[in-house]
Amino acid sequence: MKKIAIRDSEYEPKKSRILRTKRMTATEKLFEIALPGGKSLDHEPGQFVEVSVFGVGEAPISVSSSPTKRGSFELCIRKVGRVTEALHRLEAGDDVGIRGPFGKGFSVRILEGNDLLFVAGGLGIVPLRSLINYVIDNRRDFGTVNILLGCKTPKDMLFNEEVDEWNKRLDVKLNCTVDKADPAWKGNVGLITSLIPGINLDPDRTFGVVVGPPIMYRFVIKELLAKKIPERQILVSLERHMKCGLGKCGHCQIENLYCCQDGPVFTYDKIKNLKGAL
Amino acid sequence: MQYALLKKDHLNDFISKLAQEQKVVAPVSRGFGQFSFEEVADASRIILKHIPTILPPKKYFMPQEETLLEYNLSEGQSMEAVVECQKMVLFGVHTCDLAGIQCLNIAFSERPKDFNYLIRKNKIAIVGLECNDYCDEYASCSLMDNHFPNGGYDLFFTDLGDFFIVHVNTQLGDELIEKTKVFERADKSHMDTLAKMREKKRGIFKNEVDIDHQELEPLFKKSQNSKVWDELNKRCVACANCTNVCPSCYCFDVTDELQLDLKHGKRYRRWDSCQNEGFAKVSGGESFREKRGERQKHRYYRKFLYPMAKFARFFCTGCGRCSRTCMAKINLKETIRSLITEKA
Amino acid sequence: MKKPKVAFFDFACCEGCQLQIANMGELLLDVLHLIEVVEFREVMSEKWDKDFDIAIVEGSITTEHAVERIKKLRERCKVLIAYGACATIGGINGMKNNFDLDKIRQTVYGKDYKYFATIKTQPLDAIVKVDYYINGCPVYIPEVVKVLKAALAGLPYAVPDYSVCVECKLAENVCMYEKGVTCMGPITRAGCNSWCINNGNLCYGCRGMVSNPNQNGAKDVMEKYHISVDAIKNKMDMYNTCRELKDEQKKR
Amino acid sequence: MSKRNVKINVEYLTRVEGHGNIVVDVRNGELNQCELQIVEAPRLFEGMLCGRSIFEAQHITSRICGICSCGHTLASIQAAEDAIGFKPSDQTIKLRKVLLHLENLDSHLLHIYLLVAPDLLGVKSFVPLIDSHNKVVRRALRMKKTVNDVCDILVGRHVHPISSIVGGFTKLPTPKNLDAMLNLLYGMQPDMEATIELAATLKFPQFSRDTEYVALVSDTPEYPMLSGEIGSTDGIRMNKKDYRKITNEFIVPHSSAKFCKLSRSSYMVGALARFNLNSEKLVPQAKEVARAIGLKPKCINPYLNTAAQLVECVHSLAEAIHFIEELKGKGVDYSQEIVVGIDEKGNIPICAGNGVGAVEVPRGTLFHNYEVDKKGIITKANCIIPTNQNVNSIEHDMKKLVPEILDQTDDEIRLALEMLVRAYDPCISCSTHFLNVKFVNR
Ligand SMILES: Cc1cc2nc3c(=O)[nH]c(=O)nc-3n(C[C@H](O)[C@H](O)[C@H](O)COP(=O)(O)OP(=O)(O)OC[C@H]3O[C@@H](n4cnc5c(N)ncnc54)[C@H](O)[C@@H]3O)c2cc1C
Ligand code: SF4
Ligand code: SF4
Ligand code: SF4
Repeated sequence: MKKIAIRDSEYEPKKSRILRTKRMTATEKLFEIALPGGKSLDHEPGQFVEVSVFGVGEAPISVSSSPTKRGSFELCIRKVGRVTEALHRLEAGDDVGIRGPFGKGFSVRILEGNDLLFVAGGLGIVPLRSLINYVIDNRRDFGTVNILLGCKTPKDMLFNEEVDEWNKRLDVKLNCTVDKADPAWKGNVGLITSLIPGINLDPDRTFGVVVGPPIMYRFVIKELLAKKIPERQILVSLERHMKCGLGKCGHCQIENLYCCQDGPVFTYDKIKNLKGAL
Repeated sequence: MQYALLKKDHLNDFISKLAQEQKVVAPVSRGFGQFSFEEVADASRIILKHIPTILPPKKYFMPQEETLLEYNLSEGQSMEAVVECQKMVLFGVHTCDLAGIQCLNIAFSERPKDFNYLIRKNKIAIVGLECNDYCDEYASCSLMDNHFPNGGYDLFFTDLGDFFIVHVNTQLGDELIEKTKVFERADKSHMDTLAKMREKKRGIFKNEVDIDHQELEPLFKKSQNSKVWDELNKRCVACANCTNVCPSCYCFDVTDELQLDLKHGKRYRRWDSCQNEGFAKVSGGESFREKRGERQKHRYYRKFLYPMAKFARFFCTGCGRCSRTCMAKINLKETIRSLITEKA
Repeated sequence: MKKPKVAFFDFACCEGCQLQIANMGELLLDVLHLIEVVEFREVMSEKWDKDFDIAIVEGSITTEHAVERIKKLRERCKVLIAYGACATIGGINGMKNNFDLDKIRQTVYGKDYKYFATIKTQPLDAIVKVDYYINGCPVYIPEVVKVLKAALAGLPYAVPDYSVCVECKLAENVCMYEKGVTCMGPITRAGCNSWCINNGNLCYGCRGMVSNPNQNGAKDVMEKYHISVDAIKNKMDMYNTCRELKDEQKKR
Repeated sequence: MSKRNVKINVEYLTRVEGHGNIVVDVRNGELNQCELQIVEAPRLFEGMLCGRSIFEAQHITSRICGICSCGHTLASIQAAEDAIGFKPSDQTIKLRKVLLHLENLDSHLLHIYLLVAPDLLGVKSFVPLIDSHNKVVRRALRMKKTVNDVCDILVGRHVHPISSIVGGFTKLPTPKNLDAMLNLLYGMQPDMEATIELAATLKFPQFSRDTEYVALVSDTPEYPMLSGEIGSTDGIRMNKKDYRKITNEFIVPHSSAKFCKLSRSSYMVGALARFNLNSEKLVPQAKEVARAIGLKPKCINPYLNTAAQLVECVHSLAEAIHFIEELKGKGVDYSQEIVVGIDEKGNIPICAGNGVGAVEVPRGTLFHNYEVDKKGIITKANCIIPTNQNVNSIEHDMKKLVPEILDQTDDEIRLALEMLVRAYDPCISCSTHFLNVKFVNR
């Protein structure tokens, strides 16, 4: 059998350097990564990359930094299995492989000029952070900005310092809630859905951007629809098992859509009738 | 020349001459009425009258396991994307399997392109072989409109008794003819025999299920919540045989393997199956097609509905392999019939 | 990097799985490059009475003495690998659980049978926590290497949870059922590359059952191929008897 | 002789297959106790076989012992075929002989290189040899791997062979397979020569005790391994059906293990016994090696069992090659391929009977005996393993040896005893007949 090298194969990762890491919680770690030659990733908020730890495997991870950040990008990774465990052992100076960016993100061109309501549950903040920071960096291109964050306990809160900064801004409204508080917690306690009715919004010009665990979607979307936000103005980002990122391997398929190419960001009207999407 | 003629006596010359230059694979018997494509040196082992092989010829286009990437972790990590391929002639491919290869071609040429597949594909010369009669009761090639040649080959053989009429479809096909020098010119009488055979064939091959080709897509569209899937849920044993033998299934898994020196490693791609339990499980533990019935439905929809929207063609070729091999007697034609009855 | 200390131990078994290690050829030297074997009774006289990193344990538990021994072993190691069918699922030793223990001992040893202390065969995880499983009777070297690498790196290894049929089809075998033979492939965990079927024999189920077999669907299979429940049960009783034992224990 | 006290208790004898203890107790120069105790957990195979089809017996009994699983396979098949009166074809017999020779080669290599050589080179195991004798270790592993690879081709794997079953083989080697096997075996010859050279340099302890040697014998010119009658150096010759008279299992008061004896108080089986009985039937190369290392029948130094194994390695390699070449020359008849479960249901007639398998496996003569009902279900099974037969001989050797070396240190005595036991290459994991003897905790 002959072996031929392929140039520019879609399967060939780019060797990239970890510039900085930061432990965020017991299970999440932030990585700042630079592509070779300091090339920029040129991603859209909501897109993801395939990260390789050679000898272990590859995993799809959302880009968490805003495209406005140049020269490097950030990933926030939860330790759940083989690849993510191996990733967590890496430190600044180590190399990883990067393919991508892949998929359709949140098209900022469409969001521009509109009001935004961000709803992030748990790890959902990771891809949303990319968009939030983009919006903040281009604040005057957008209308009102509401951010709702939820997680299990205060200890699981990600990006605390950044969230504080968002909170301090006058042009951003931010609300946090936890399922279970600890004595130091001063914010809300309860489900994230409980925060939505209290928000004042203009449904015609509001986009709801929702990212979180599967069960959260069903309830949050119900609330947004109750607020009369049109279906095509509700954006969600879905997680599926993925192997290639190229719309081939079949793992991420939701009916006729491939999450990796047609998503991971979808408007609600596109997927509401797809069985097993939400 | 469009059509050539090969005397049956010369088939052996054709194969052995080709085999001297490159790998030739053709259907051979595996006993128990089963066949497989295997390498041959001459025509002695080739079985012209065979039912679809256990695995379709997709195993040559997309091997069960292939290397995508080789890397070396010492000296600052280097890596190289590779494709393993080999020049070969694939002889004796039925029209259903030609259609299967076409399906794969479409799926892998869609952007982003899969060069591993495309490079390998270009090394394989395809020689088709017509079915003059049904393979067995599992076939539904007529329903899927794949019982007559429809392109996708370099040469196409039709067995007409003492000789084959050979359609030359590509330049590569022409080269095979030139190189082996065992073909003759086909004259009008030969062409008449071919036409007669085809006419007879039209009488034999009828839609195996009482539904029009065009109606298949709408049928599946409205069968989203059919009870048929619950029925399959009870029966399927999730052995994944149906997808592994399907000529148009191409799902895969990617894994890394490091050698024991912990320096050199490879990234492999292997066939995977949407019927396997963990196929659509994500890190939170949620599995999006947990029930076997849902997975079976997904399989059917990937043949009859989704590819229509995406590529405007069915991905079922009608080869009947899935029904032939199913441990639990799940039969594609029966399933379609049940859907029809239910919606009637 | 300090080499992790690895020790091999055996309980009731044929030691074939340990032999598989010696059968690796010069690959073994690569392995020995990565680990320090501190005890391996079958081929080494060295003994080790301190703690170690990885215990590779072959064999099933068939005596009270063994129960105590495996518990002590577990305390001494960080990682415990159940090695081979006897250790992972009870293995062929489990066949004796089909019998009354007194009767079967009498059959073999006559009136002296009482000298032979024995209890029902149990896999290791019936007694202690197991971190990695290497299934098979005998183990399949490529899988051993995979698990070893995972264990050394401290990364998880998941035994495939799909059936041997998957690998069997990829190997393009004529299905045993087509030959009229009852094969355990459809309910047995893959990972051996359908070793036995590739060599013309049937699968006996040495790697244990998939986690979620379709009991109901099995009926269709038997009907299609005209095989009896007994034929399947007979084969189930070879490697998979301890499964029931485990289910019983879970209920308790 | 010194009036000293020696207490040796080697718990968990290492570098043998299975668990055994040596207990020696000398008080005032008097040998009080001298035993080889077996502490293998009983696995009750003979009981488990009851109710199983003869077609499953091979699969089950090969799991008695992973080291000689091919030997158990062949003995089991022979017993089953004998019970139903089935005669295997010449081709099948040839292939089985290849398998047996491969097994012999593999097991002897393991024993010589990995288990015995460390003793003779004065280290604890082969691990230190990786540094001091890297070439030797590599050669050993390479040779073992080669034999394994050949086994993989022939029967799927060496440990618990897959395709060798009652009636024949479920997969017959293709012409390509035959070539591949031959190439592997030819390629092994230089390593074999190096092995012989190495062996010539090893010094074995001096010790002798005259005893009876038992092995298969026959009237054909072939060194009998797979078939023959049972013979002994004391002139016994019996049909294999009478194996019980030969093994004479008995219980001794000092131990609850079953012991074996024939004409004398003990007998020995294994490579040395085969050599003592059949050396003139060895292939010329093997005879040459025996001459070179000074091994002559009848040799009564049990330590030289290892030397006899080396001679047999040469013989087995040559014979394996010879039989494969024959198969290649004649061409394999593929119509003889057995379909598991089909040929056994239809083409192989089944009847009630009692069958014995007697096969020379690496450690000596292995007997399987099945009583079968008319459906081919085993109603009674008996397996007598070489090590069972040897234990008595080992103890007699130890009893003679200990007084002879009492002037040595405890450690030296212990090593001498361990080496003696290891020389027999005991395989305790397959000793189905051993009792779980009490630990001597003193
Ligand atoms: C578009 C997308 C964006 C993601 N973004 C992030 C992110 O920003 N941060 C983050 O921590 N995680 C993210 N994930 C999840 C992450 O990809 C998985 O946690 C990771 O692949 C698990 O790999 P593993 O080898 O560590 O786990 P494994 O040991 O392989 O398995 C652990 C669990 O993860 C599931 N799993 C395995 N592989 C995948 C896969 N390729 N895709 C999804 N699930 C898988 C398994 O079914 C199993 O349940 C994202 C996933 C997708 C699809
Ligand atoms: S679905 Fe079945 S009949 Fe259709 S192409 Fe696949 S295997 Fe053949
Ligand atoms: S032979 Fe056994 S493992 Fe292979 S497909 Fe058939 S049932 Fe499955
Ligand atoms: S085929 Fe079955 S019996 Fe054979 S090794 Fe695999 S799991 Fe075990």
